[in-house]
Amino acid sequence: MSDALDRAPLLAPGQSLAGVTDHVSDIVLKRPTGRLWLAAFALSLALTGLLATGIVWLLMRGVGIWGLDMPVAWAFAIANYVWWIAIGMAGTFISAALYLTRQDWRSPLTRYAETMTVFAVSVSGLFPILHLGRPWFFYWLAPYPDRMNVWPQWRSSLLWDFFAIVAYLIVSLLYWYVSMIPDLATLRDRAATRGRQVFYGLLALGWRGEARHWKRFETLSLLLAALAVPLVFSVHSMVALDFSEGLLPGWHSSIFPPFFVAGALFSGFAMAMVLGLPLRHWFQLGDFITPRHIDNLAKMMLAAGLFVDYSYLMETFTAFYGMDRYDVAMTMQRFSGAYAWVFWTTIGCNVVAIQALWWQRVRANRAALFGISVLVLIGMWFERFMLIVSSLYHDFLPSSWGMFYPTFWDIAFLAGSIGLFFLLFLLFVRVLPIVSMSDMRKLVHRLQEPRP
Amino acid sequence: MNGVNVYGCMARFDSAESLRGAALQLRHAGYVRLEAYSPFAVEGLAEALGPTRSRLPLLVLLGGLFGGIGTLALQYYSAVIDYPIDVGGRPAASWPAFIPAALEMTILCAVLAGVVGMLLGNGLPQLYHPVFNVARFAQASRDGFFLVIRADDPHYNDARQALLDLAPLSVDEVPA
Amino acid sequence: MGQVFHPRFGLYVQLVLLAVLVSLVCGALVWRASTAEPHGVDEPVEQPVPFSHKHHVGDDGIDCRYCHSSVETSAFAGIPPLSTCMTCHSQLYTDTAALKPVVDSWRHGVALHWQRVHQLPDFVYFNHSIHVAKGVGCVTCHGRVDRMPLTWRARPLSMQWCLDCHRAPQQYLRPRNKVFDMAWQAKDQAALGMALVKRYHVDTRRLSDCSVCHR
Amino acid sequence: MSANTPEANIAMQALRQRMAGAQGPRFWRALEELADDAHWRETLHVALPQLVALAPMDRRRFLKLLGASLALAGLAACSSPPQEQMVPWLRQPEGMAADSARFYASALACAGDVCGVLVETHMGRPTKIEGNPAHPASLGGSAPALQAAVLELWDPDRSQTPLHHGMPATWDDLFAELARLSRGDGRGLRVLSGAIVSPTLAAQRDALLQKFPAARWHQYEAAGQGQTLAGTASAFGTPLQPIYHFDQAQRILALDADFLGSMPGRLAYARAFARQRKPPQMNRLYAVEPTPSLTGAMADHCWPMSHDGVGAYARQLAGVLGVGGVGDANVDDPSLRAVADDLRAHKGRSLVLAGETQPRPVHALAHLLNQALGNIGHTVDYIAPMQAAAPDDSLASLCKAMDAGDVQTLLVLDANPAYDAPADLPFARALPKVPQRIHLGLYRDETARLCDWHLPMAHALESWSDLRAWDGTASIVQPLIEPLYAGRSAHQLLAAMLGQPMDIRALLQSRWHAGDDEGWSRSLREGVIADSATAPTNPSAVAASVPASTTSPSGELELLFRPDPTLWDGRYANNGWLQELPKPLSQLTWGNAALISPALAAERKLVNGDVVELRVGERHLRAPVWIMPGQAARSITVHLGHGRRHAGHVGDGVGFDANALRSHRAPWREGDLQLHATGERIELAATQHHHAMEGRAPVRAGTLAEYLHNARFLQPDEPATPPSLYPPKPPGEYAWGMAIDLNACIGCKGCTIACQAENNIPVVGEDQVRRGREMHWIRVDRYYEGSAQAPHTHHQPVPCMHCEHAPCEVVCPVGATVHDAEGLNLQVYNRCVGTRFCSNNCPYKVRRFNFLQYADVKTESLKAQRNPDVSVRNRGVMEKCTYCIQRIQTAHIAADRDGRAIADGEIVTACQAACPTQAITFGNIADPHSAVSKAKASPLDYTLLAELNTRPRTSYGAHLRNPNPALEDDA
Repeated sequence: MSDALDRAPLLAPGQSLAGVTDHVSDIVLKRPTGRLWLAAFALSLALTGLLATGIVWLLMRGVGIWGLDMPVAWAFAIANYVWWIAIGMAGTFISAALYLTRQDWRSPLTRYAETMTVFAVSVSGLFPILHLGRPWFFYWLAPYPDRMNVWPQWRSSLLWDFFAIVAYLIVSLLYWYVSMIPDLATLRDRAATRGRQVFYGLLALGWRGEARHWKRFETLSLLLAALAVPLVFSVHSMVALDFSEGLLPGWHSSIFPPFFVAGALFSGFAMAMVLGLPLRHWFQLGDFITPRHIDNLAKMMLAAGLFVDYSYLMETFTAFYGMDRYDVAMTMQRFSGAYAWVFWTTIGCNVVAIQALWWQRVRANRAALFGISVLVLIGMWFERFMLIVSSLYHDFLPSSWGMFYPTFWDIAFLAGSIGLFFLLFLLFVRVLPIVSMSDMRKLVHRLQEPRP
Repeated sequence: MNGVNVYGCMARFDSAESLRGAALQLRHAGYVRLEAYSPFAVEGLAEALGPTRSRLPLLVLLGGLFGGIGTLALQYYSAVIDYPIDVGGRPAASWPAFIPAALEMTILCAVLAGVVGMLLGNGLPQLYHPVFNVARFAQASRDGFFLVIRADDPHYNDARQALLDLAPLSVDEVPA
Repeated sequence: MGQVFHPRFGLYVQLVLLAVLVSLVCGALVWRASTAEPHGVDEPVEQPVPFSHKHHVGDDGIDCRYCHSSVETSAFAGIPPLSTCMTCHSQLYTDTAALKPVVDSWRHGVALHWQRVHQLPDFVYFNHSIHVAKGVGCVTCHGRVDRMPLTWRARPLSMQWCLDCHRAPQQYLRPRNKVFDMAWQAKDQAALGMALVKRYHVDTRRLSDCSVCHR
Repeated sequence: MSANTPEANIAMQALRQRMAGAQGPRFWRALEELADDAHWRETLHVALPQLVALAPMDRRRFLKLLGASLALAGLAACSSPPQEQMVPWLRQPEGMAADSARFYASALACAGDVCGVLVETHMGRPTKIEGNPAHPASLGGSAPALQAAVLELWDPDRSQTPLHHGMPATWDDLFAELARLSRGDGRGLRVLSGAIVSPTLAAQRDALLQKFPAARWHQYEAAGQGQTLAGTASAFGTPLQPIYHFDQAQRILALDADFLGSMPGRLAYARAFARQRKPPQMNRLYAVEPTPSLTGAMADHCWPMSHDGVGAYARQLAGVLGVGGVGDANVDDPSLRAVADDLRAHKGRSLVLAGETQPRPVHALAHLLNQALGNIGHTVDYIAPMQAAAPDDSLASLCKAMDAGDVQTLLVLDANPAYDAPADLPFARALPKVPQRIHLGLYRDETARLCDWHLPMAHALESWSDLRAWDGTASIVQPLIEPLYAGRSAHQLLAAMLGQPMDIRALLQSRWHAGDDEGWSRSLREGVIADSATAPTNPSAVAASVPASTTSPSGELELLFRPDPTLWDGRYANNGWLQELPKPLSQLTWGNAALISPALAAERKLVNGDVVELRVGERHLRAPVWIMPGQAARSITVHLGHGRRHAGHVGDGVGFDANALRSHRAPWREGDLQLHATGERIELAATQHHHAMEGRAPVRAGTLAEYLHNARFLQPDEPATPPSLYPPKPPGEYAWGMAIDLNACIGCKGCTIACQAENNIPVVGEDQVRRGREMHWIRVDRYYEGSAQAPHTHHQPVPCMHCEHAPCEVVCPVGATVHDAEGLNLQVYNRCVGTRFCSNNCPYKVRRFNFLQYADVKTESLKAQRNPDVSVRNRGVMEKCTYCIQRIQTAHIAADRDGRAIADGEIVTACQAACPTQAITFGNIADPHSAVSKAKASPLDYTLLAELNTRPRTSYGAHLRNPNPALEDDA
């Protein structure tokens, strides 16, 4: 570890309250729409169109348009869901957990990380509904008084997960919005055109920065952070229970909740990196997102990655330690079965690639960081796919063993979901502040204070 | 100058510290209807304006309790009292299985209570407010620190002078 | 910059929110209405022939089983074949306008098409015979048919409603010999019901099982 | 039943003109129009009273089905249920209760094999077929083809009006033509039919040949009984039909004889055979065969050997036993000697039988061996055969005559030689030379398209007839419904030609019960004509010496032909149920393959699906290979009945047509086969891809010796059911359970298709099966043990286990699968949202999911076939075995109504009813005296994956073999 970086400033020198405010708000209010942005937007829009087409086709024909079969009745849709909801975790973690632990360096990262969370969770929320055989009845999972007088089945982890997703979506949305209110007020006050004034004015709810308001605001931020952390941990534990409640070899394992939380952090940090580096580059945020921030992110990613690797190890170990026939067979299948290539891809991305992060020179090289982060995202998707399919395709009775082959629509839904996510994110960077101005102002103020 | 169609008198200061200092002085001078505006949360500013106590934590606690206990009660009623069904040979009241949903609802309701509480406590949304009538006030969300003595303050008559004594950057009257 | 919003703007916002709320409620109500049964509860159903249960049952005192002959033996209570109508109407009221469709149908051998009044989803397997055998009166589900000039649905026939009885049959059962009695009232239903549940071996443990009605 | 009044016929004529050319769905629409058209209603009523009465009731059901499909198809989430209409009878038919099912006895034939059946009807619609317990060929069991006959009846592809040169015509036009013909002495008139097993048809044939002395009647079956009868002929001088008594046989040697899978009377044979395999008493079955059969799979010792090898084996055995003066007495083959000793030790209680596919010398040897072993009269009887076709009445002679141009009129009665004639008979080529070609059949098939007249034949369930079973027992075939289309039976056609009255019913009664209405109705009711079985006429052998048979040089490949296990000779090719039913042993659906031995596959480096070219002399075809454990090393097997060109929407172009390589001289085997890989590969639609047990022992197996030593030798040391954290459920009055005896299961898959028929299980098609989405609720798994050359085969029917601690239920978020008080694991379709977690969590993978809209809710005729007591599942819902809950509830309601308890055996599940060997027992395990409780008390009883503590209600009886101790080393 380099002490230089640890002592390096969290903010480039010579920043003023006005300076940070203007820089961030001008990105939205003054900066013209770039050609690069338009290109990215067009691509995302195309992919989203593909997703929309897929959804229409799905509702017309049924989930049979995917490669699902017996015994592999879950595959891409669930893998996508787990992948996306996991990506959401880092946002909440950065803004909430680091807030509770008084990590000043979080300030410039919170906003876009939270945004990432909101959009990732929204996208992931699509899949559990779409993968139903009869999606239009998804609301049957909610307890409500009906003429049939029937209720949800509370013992199912899918139901727990339904509650988890709903809670997580609403909470992360509120968390994101509430923390943005003061910035919206700034945009309202700095907007040149009437239209924007009204737009931001409505969203700002008439925030005017009165001292007592700030007090309540701060109290709430603290409380939300304190609530968001257990929530996010519980959510990913629920996701894990979707599998470990099943009795399949490779699913029925008590290690899953912590394992999934770590995996979520891992992919979340990777996505934070994948989004952060370009933002920093295009919007000249170098003064705010300093090398130290990036270095910290990289270290966090490495730490989470190592925990994930540890759980791979433990899974394999427990299989052979317990000597349960089915667990051992499943583990051997992962190593050398029909889907071994998936397993080894996962290992390559999630175990081998991240070891490079031990070196400071790699962490300082943004291209390398970007590459590794992308690898991690790919690796984590494959891990979910392996987890689901390699447990299902060879279960208990040899007679019912079978393969899974994805169809065009499987791929289309994955690509489409990525498109939708980036579509939302691109809109976000055009209309909302990508860095929390109020947090930055606070940071500037604190750094200007003579340290005792 | 009488406070007929006047909201109050507004002075701008150059920094958070001077704003807080000014607020404290005016308090000692006996002003009670004070408002301070800052581009970020300034430590101790609210306290400087007068005694504050927040009911927010209590509200959040109640919200959480409602969500958690309510969900548990609903689960028990639906699975044990209203329509008990044999599922996988499990007992009707499968408490361990009831916890996850209850946990999620605890947090959700707590958060909702908190957010609603904050907005109500701050009287938001309040799209129109007299302070916006002052053009300079736009800076309040950038780097402006403002102090307002409301017209309904008993000592309002010499408010303007009191503010000027604090060497502000500017002083404006806020029309109602 | 000055004020963005007029003082009354807040009011407008509130009005808009209210409007949204109202439209949501209306939407829900429309959806509810559009998915309702073709005929509401207590809403008489138009039939090709204005057949009056009131007249046949109430005034003439014809027993239910005379026309609904299979009600004790099979799932379907049975609608009478035209020949049954003809046992009387080959002589009575043959030339009245009301009966013309019946007579024509009989003469040309073209079946009448009655509008179904009590209609269950096809994944519900209701069986009349077992209900009759266990002492569920016609009135309990069909209401006072003997007072219906035109027939209508007297009960919701929703699953919730079925369960009301399946969970507490003792509140509804009556002696077998009173099943077809329109006017019968229990003196002490609580005591009687309990006794009947025992006497007719009603296995209350399985009455609310899904398999009792759904296959 | 039938409305054969003259005015009815007139009306029928009128209707036909109106309906002419209307096909399939169009036909039904047209009919609906009629029904609503006042002018036609009158006529319709006169012509088809039952349609007037039924159509509206059916329409009501159609509406309900349609309503359901909409409601489930989502959009209907915002559309109200359709207003239903109720249409009363004009006059209610006698004893036609509003909705209860009624059973009528009848009989069905396939290629000369006759079986008695009970046909279940709802509102006059045949919906299900069960075996007739009173019928000797069924004894209650039923084969797939019998079950599927009801789907054939409602097949929308059936031809519906007479066609003349492809244009709609009327029967009268035809009769006019035939009238012209009937003036002559019948010169140039030829009739071609399948095997004649109907005494009345035989009589009509004789009458025809009498009326037209110069006419000739030919019979042809692509897979008939020719060799068997020829075999007895060469052994005894006269053709005889052997009747085997497996209940008497302690030691059985099957020489390529599949008496469990394809022999006439196989259902009865299977029952008797399985009866003899209940430990501690077990018979012993030796089998030698070139290609695996159900019989070989059940054998205690099965030795694969080439087609000729079987003959040689028989010869050597005869030599050792000193029979027939063939072969020398001192063969030094220990296994053969052991078999010989075993047989010799069981004189009079042993049985040697040869299969239809073996040449006549082998048959002769088998008969001689039986005689030498004193089995005749004990384990085998001989009766006069039902039908014996003189050699000059063969298809070959007909083809010659057609080629020579001395056939003026050819009348083809329900046969399809244009497809199933061997390649060396130029039937299709010669047919155009016949000026007048008339075809009567269910479908407008290959032959029909070459004929200028095609006549729709009335289905067996639509017409009167009589049939003789393999043992001579006669049954009346009675119509269960008026002909749906303008179909007529062969009887009616011949009657018209003979100028006989058209009323076949009267004809039959006068034949069997002249003036005895009571006996007639009894025969109709019971489905068999009392003591009509042919008495045995056991001959003394005449052929002292057996004609020598050639043995082909070893090393050359040979090609074997077999009738398809489900499609037979192709007559059922348009039947979706039979196409999708996995073939026993190979587990292939939708098409055939060239079965090759593992050794050959290794030698030629072939894997499943590799397309090879099979060449015999000039003839050749391309076929995908399928590696078959237990196949003789150099033998390649192809199944007939596939590659139909004009079967219908379902059967067209499925698989390849093996007839292209077949010759009529040696119908079952071609030597000197050339096989070349083409480098192509196609994916065959198999339902099971893994055939080893991986040490998991889903099937527990052992030997009789082990059992006798310790009956509980297959029970684990630890308690069968691990302890549970959950409180035990209070015992109720009933607790349903099932026991499946793997020792009795012969793997015929009758249960699978019976379940499909009973529970409205949809056909999903080849592509979906290939994707692993077949819907069968009870599958029959097949595992191999031992060497791939001569493996031990285990069959295991797997329905839902109805676990008491069901893993599927816990994970369902909406409670769509839950338990009821009697221990059934319910699937509530209308609550299911389709998460599929239940299937993932089912260790037995018995759940089936409607990935797409599989149920056909559009084709009217298919709706009419459905069982009204079972919900039709639509897209997006899970389904699975329900223990036939509709049957349980029906019995429950009946019993509760009368305030009595449900008797043991009162509830029979569809699979249980169909099982020829009664391997499946179902009942109340709360009653210690019930049959199922007794079965579960057996020391061989075990539950699948008990270690998971799912506590299944379905349990299995372990599979025992009874190998010859002298042969244990090689077994």
